[in-house]
Amino acid sequence: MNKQNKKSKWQHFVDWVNGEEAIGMPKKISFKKIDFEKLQEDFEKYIWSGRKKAIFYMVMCVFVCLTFIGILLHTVTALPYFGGSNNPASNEVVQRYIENGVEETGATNIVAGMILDYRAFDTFGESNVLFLAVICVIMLLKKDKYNTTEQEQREEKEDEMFEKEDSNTILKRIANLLAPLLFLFGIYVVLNGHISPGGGFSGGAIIGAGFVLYASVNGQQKMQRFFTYKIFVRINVICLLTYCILKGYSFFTGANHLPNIIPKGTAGALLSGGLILPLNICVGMIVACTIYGFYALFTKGEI
Amino acid sequence: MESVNYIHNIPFISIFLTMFGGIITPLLSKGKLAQKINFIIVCIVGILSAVLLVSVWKNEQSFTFMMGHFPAPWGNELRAGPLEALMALTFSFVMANTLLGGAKFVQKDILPEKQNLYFVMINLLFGSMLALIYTNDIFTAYVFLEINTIASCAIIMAKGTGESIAATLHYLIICLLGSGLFLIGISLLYSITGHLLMPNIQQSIIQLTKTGEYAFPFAVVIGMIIIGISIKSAVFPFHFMLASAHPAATPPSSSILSGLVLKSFIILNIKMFYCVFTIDLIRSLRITNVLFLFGLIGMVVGSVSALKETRIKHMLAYSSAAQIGYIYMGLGLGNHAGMVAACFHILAHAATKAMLFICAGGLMSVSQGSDSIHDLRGAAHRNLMAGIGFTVGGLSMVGVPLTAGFVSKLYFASATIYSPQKMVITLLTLAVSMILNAMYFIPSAIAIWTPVEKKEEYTKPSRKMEIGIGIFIVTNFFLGICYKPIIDMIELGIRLL
Amino acid sequence: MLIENLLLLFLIVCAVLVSVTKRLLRAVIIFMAYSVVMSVVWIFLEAPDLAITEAAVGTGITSILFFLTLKKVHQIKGTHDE
Amino acid sequence: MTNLMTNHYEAAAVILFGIGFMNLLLSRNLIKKFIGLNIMDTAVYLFLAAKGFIEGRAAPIVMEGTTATVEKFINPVPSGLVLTGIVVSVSVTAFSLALVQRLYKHYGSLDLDEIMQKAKKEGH
Repeated sequence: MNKQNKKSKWQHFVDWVNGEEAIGMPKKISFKKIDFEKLQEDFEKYIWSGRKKAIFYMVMCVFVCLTFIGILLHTVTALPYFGGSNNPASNEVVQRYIENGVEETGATNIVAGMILDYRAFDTFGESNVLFLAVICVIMLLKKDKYNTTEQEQREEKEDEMFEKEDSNTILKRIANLLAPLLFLFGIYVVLNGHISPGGGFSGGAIIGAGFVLYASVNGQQKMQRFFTYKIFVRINVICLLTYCILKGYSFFTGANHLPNIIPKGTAGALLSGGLILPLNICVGMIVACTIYGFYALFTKGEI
Repeated sequence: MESVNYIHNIPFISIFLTMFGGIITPLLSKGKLAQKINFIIVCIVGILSAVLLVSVWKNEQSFTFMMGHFPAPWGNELRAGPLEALMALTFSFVMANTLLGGAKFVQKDILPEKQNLYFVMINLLFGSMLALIYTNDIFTAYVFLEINTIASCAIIMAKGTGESIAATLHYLIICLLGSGLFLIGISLLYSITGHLLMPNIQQSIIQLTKTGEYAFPFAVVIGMIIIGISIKSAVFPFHFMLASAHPAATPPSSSILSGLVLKSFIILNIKMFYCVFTIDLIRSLRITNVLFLFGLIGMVVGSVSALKETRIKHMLAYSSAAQIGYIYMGLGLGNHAGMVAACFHILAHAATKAMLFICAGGLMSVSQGSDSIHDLRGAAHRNLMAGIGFTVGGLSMVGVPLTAGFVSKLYFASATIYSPQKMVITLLTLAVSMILNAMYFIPSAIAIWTPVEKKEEYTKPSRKMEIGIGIFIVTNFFLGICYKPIIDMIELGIRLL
Repeated sequence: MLIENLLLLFLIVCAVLVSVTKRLLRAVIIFMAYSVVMSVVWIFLEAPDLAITEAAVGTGITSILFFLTLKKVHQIKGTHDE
Repeated sequence: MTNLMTNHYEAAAVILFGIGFMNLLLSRNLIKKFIGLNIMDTAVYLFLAAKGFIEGRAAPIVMEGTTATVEKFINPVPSGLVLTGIVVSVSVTAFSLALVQRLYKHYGSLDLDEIMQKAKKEGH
């Protein structure tokens, strides 16, 4: 009996060479259907037995993090003083940004001039991150055969019915009054990005919030009348492409010392700042669409 | 007006071309068209990088490229030399080949309506890796690091199964930990030096180390940045994320992830060593010793974990962890020769591991999708090319002469001469790790070649995959035989860095 | 000076409360408050661009995303997380 | 200690970073993990913004008809970096929350350990 169950060492070796067995893991693998309830039980057992391990892990984590904070605090004491005017960070870089910024970029908001002209490559990367995130969310949450069940579809239909019957008049009136104001404010922030605080990103976020408000009060069907998935993708892609081409042109001329034909305009006027205004508009549109896209995908799984 | 030097525009053009490709891809409704465009773009980038490599190698020079109208401390910059060009060439070569060999898997594993989005990810991932190779600015590095993180997570989860999404989440959390450390590192660095471009930071670091100011913050900054990047490149204690991420993803994704993405972080680490902190500073703070230690542990632990696996993709995932250990060991030796060996190993491993994952995918697809080595018996007879590729890759991982893996191990061993105190332990660990590698690759190779009688239904492997694997095999032998000029290029590149 | 320190203290308290609290909805609301205070702090630091962006994004968008997720994972009626 | 009092913004930022980091590592609940991540990021931004501040100077927006000199304005570089950073962290948050939703749909849990356990079982 014992002999039958226990394989000889040679047999183990043969199995190992045949790839049936690995060292230190002699059990066979079985392919079963997943039984979630069983898994749950197993998991609870596992947690119960692993309590001590978990506590040890927790204590270790707290310890590591406290040491970490301690080291960082010690670092902070050795850093240059807060608010001092002779910090290493205020050097020739800052001087040129501030003193020649208006002349060289045409934007009176020096931060906007800096991120969209001096260090525009970073900002290009940043818009790409946003684009990437929205594509990822589409990949994850847009309905496909992996992430929807029949029950959900039924529930959704009920939701739609509910939405139609729902008539919260005060809410609707006020939201419909507020949404255009949000749009206007957002557009103002985007267009004035180069002469006052704000810019494409914050303005776009405000417009996006307006869309979200409108959609959450009136239902998404109303949005879908003029804002479909196709339009969403097209706006995003076209704006980002414009951004890419404009910036590519500007990088190319700059690096090869070619003349730049884009006029700077008089500083402080709305139509000034060279490429900054169109870039801000592009970014604003991308951000507004993206934020509405996030909302729509997070709630319904479609735009 | 001076004439335009088109060679110098190549880094900029390759980054923008891939980004451009990524951006227009969602408009294409068909996955196959997206795949073709993606493939063409990668090929163009490869050719451009080859031209760049020839040019910089001939002239023995590196150059910086101004992104915009403003010179160094004010605007962004790119930088290219022989090392960067060589890496870009390798990356595009491996990428193109993986896409060629893995085309079938993408079509099979990913829902048709989402295939074009997968290629958006591939394009942007490739663009971000190129940007990480060429960048000369640490904040740009951070932004592209994040692009890299999100895109690599996206290609893991593209399969859409629960397991792959759970693996993605695990991978994402560890990557975000790494980027968080990197971000606070660069903010501290900015507050001390006041610059964001690598050469300017280096100048002010040299000055500050002379006067001895901010000694403690420097140590913390270097620690944070190096640890942050190392976490992202799956160095020893963090290699667990690989184990769940690779098996869950579709084969080309695992190839790209293991062969290229992790490598791009290591290249960033090397750039940090040479272009930001000087190598003397790194050595005097004993950072190299820490990396050396983790590299050694990683080599052994990775191999031992691989030995315990009966599933082929898990085995390959742990084997990647061990190979990353080799590279960090090379960096940790702290001398020029070790660095060269590490860089060569990046190339060798990128070519080999990408091939191994594609071959494993190919073998699995003729064995009803099962990934246990037991079920793969006889798979090599059903898919001959994948079988040969897997065997060659395994031999290269073990370090049999004439393969790429042998050369890098040879150079690692000879690099220890320059740091005698680490010599014995390095050689010992190399020997142990080679034996361990042999212990798990050879049984699996035997298993796939063992003939079995039972006839199973399977689809014929596609021609594209065979071509891809064939090119990979040739590359492997090429790296193993004609390694001399490549080593020269790497040496020159590191000297010019 | 005093008010700045108070705001910073408030930030730290919020961060600790987020880690301690059991209910997810509460954690998200505390995080929202944290973002608002952060944008006020940035006004004190003379960075209006950041303040606008943080007010729109940290308070608006991020919170909306968190709330929508909570709704999807059926946590909005306040079930405990353990 | 006096240094810590002068650098109080940085000190607060570092403490917040530590708390966020701890949350990211320690919390088993995914939503709280990602709130921790956000706290960590904003802490770094607070640090950067504090580093850009200079006592008695104004926000870097040039009024019409005045000439810009360094003595008038604070350092604009950190603001730019933070603007970029905020966008990145929003994108990451959106992506990770989408992942959480999908996982909840599939495994019915928000606990990372439980999810990993179930995923492992499912893989076998």
